[in-house]
Amino acid sequence: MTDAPKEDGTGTLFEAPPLAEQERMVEAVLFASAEPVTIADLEVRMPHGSDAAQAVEVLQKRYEGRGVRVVKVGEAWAIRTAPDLGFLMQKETVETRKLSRAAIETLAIVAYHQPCTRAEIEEIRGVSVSRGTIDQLLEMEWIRLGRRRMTPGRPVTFVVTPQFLDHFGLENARDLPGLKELRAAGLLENRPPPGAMPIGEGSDDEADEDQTELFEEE
Amino acid sequence: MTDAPKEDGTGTLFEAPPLAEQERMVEAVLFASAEPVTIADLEVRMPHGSDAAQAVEVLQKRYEGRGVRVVKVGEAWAIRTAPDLGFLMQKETVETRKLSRAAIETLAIVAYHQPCTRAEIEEIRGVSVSRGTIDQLLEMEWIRLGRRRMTPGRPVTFVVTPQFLDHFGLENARDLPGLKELRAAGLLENRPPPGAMPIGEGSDDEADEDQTELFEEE
Amino acid sequence: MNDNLFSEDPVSVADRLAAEALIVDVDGFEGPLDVLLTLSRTQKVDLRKISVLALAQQYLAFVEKARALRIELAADYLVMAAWLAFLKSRLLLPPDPDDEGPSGEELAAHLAFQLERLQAMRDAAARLMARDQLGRDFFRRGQGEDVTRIRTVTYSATLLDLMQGYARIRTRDEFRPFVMDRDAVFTMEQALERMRPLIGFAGTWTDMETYLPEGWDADPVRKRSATAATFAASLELVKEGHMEMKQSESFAPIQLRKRTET
Repeated sequence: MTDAPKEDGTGTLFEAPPLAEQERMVEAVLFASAEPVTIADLEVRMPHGSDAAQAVEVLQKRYEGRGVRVVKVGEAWAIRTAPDLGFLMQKETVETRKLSRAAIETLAIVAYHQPCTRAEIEEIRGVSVSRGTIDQLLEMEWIRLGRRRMTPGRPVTFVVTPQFLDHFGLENARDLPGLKELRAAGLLENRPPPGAMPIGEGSDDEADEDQTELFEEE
Repeated sequence: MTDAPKEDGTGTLFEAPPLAEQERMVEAVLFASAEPVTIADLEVRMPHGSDAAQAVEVLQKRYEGRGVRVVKVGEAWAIRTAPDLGFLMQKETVETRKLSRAAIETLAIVAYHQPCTRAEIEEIRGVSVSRGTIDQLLEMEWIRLGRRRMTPGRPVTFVVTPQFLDHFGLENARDLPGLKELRAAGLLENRPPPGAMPIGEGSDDEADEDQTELFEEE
Repeated sequence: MNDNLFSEDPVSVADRLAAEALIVDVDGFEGPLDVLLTLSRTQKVDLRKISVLALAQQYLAFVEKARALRIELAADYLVMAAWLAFLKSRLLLPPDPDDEGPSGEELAAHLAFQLERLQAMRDAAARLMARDQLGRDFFRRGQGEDVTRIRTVTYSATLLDLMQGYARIRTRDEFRPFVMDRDAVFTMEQALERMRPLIGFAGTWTDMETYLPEGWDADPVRKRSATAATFAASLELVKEGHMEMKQSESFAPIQLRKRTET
């Protein structure tokens, strides 16, 4: 290439900009995007050789305690206003659709038990889940389809989305409130009802699929 | 709201928050608003006694040299990307696709036979030429319309463009090698030349760069 | 729950009252498990220490009362009632050593687990909804700047491609005994060539179809091509002043004849 050295002789065109400059770039992109941006996406935009992850980290520190914050949402980053200033923003408040109790509970069950089948949701709530409830959560993009469960019937599973994490200010589904305690109390286990071992004692992995019939048992 | 205490000037509950806090508020509001916000608008939202103008000024200073700036838009204020980082807001994806075989053959015929009518292209290719193929080559500015042929129907003719010559590194379309040279150069499929290759020592990769020499062989 | 095992005390007054209260808004419940969870609260103990026997009695009282009031209960309420009656008998009777099924205690423990889990999920849901929420407590950028995505497609072709392409076409004939491709195409040039000498003999109106080349009217594809080419050639000949054409009405045969006056 003909244009390798700059006039000061210190660098080439292809050297990554200094970290402070990278931080500015990350700042600009995160400010501009309403949706969270992944590190990979940042690096595509930034000059070759940039370390977006490091720049984001510096930026996040810079905004600590300010009116807006740099937050992690799943695998991506976003700038959001500080929650204590929400009262200033009535004008911006979007009326969210009122979720039914069934929808809220279903959402919580998916979040805490994910990946979670419809049968499991019904087992936990003790009633069948109406099609509309799942549809509503899917439409809001708070849940999505996960992998099929490798059990008879290969049922679909549901998991929560990055949008869900973003909405509730969660970095990660592992940060759900009380998750550890619930797990420690054994309340996130799929405990098969006694006597409901139709296939064999060995098939522990698949036992969770056979829980639905509690009330028909006998 | 009963804001009686402010009368005597001693009110504690209704005292304006410290400037740093006001700055945070301005920051959050400017960030979250869809439109630029006036000082008056800011003060309506902020606690009584706040000095939005001063807070904006402090905030503006804070953002000097950062990736985003606090800018005045008419009578209102907004946060905007620093102008030098505008390039980050565009994400260019360049997709390179291989030109279709039909397009290459059509192009080759135009190049070798120009000016050349569509009927002639079809005659030579032995199949009809789709409108899309011609359009694509026209759009790429590799061929253009030439003079109409003075034959019945006065069909349009196609010729190659300077862009075409430029792209293929040709001075003139007449420089394209004829059939004999093509064969001699081993460029005919399924028919390796009987003798040794005239130029390359098997350096297939560079064959196209060596083409210029071919043209002089005549 | 062992304490309750032999307290054969039928449904207490308090239970009856509770059941009655429940009846008022049976529609407000989300199924039997929800009713059981509500009933369990009257015990005011940790769900893990709940008396399932008492709970079963309360539930059965609830169903009984509903029936007495001729309130229609969904089938699953009755299924639950039957199951709880079964559970109750298991809990009250001494275990039968020959019975293979799960013990009453195991069944009761599982019901308690279900209730505790449902309660835990409800608490979790409440905590989740109490969190700061996007668009309510914290906000995204109000004026998202356009982060545009520009997609450009470039096509690549090398000179080599070009020349090989050309060579491929031009040398095809050498390698093949026949050229089949244009089998079904009759060009206007061909039609003109064919018609020029013929038209001189057409003193009277003649159907255009008679000018189609021999052997081209059997296959519809070939016939269509020949007809189109002949028609185009006819127009050309009319334009040149050698010929006249007419059509009596739409879709009627097109007729041709030599132009008489010169």
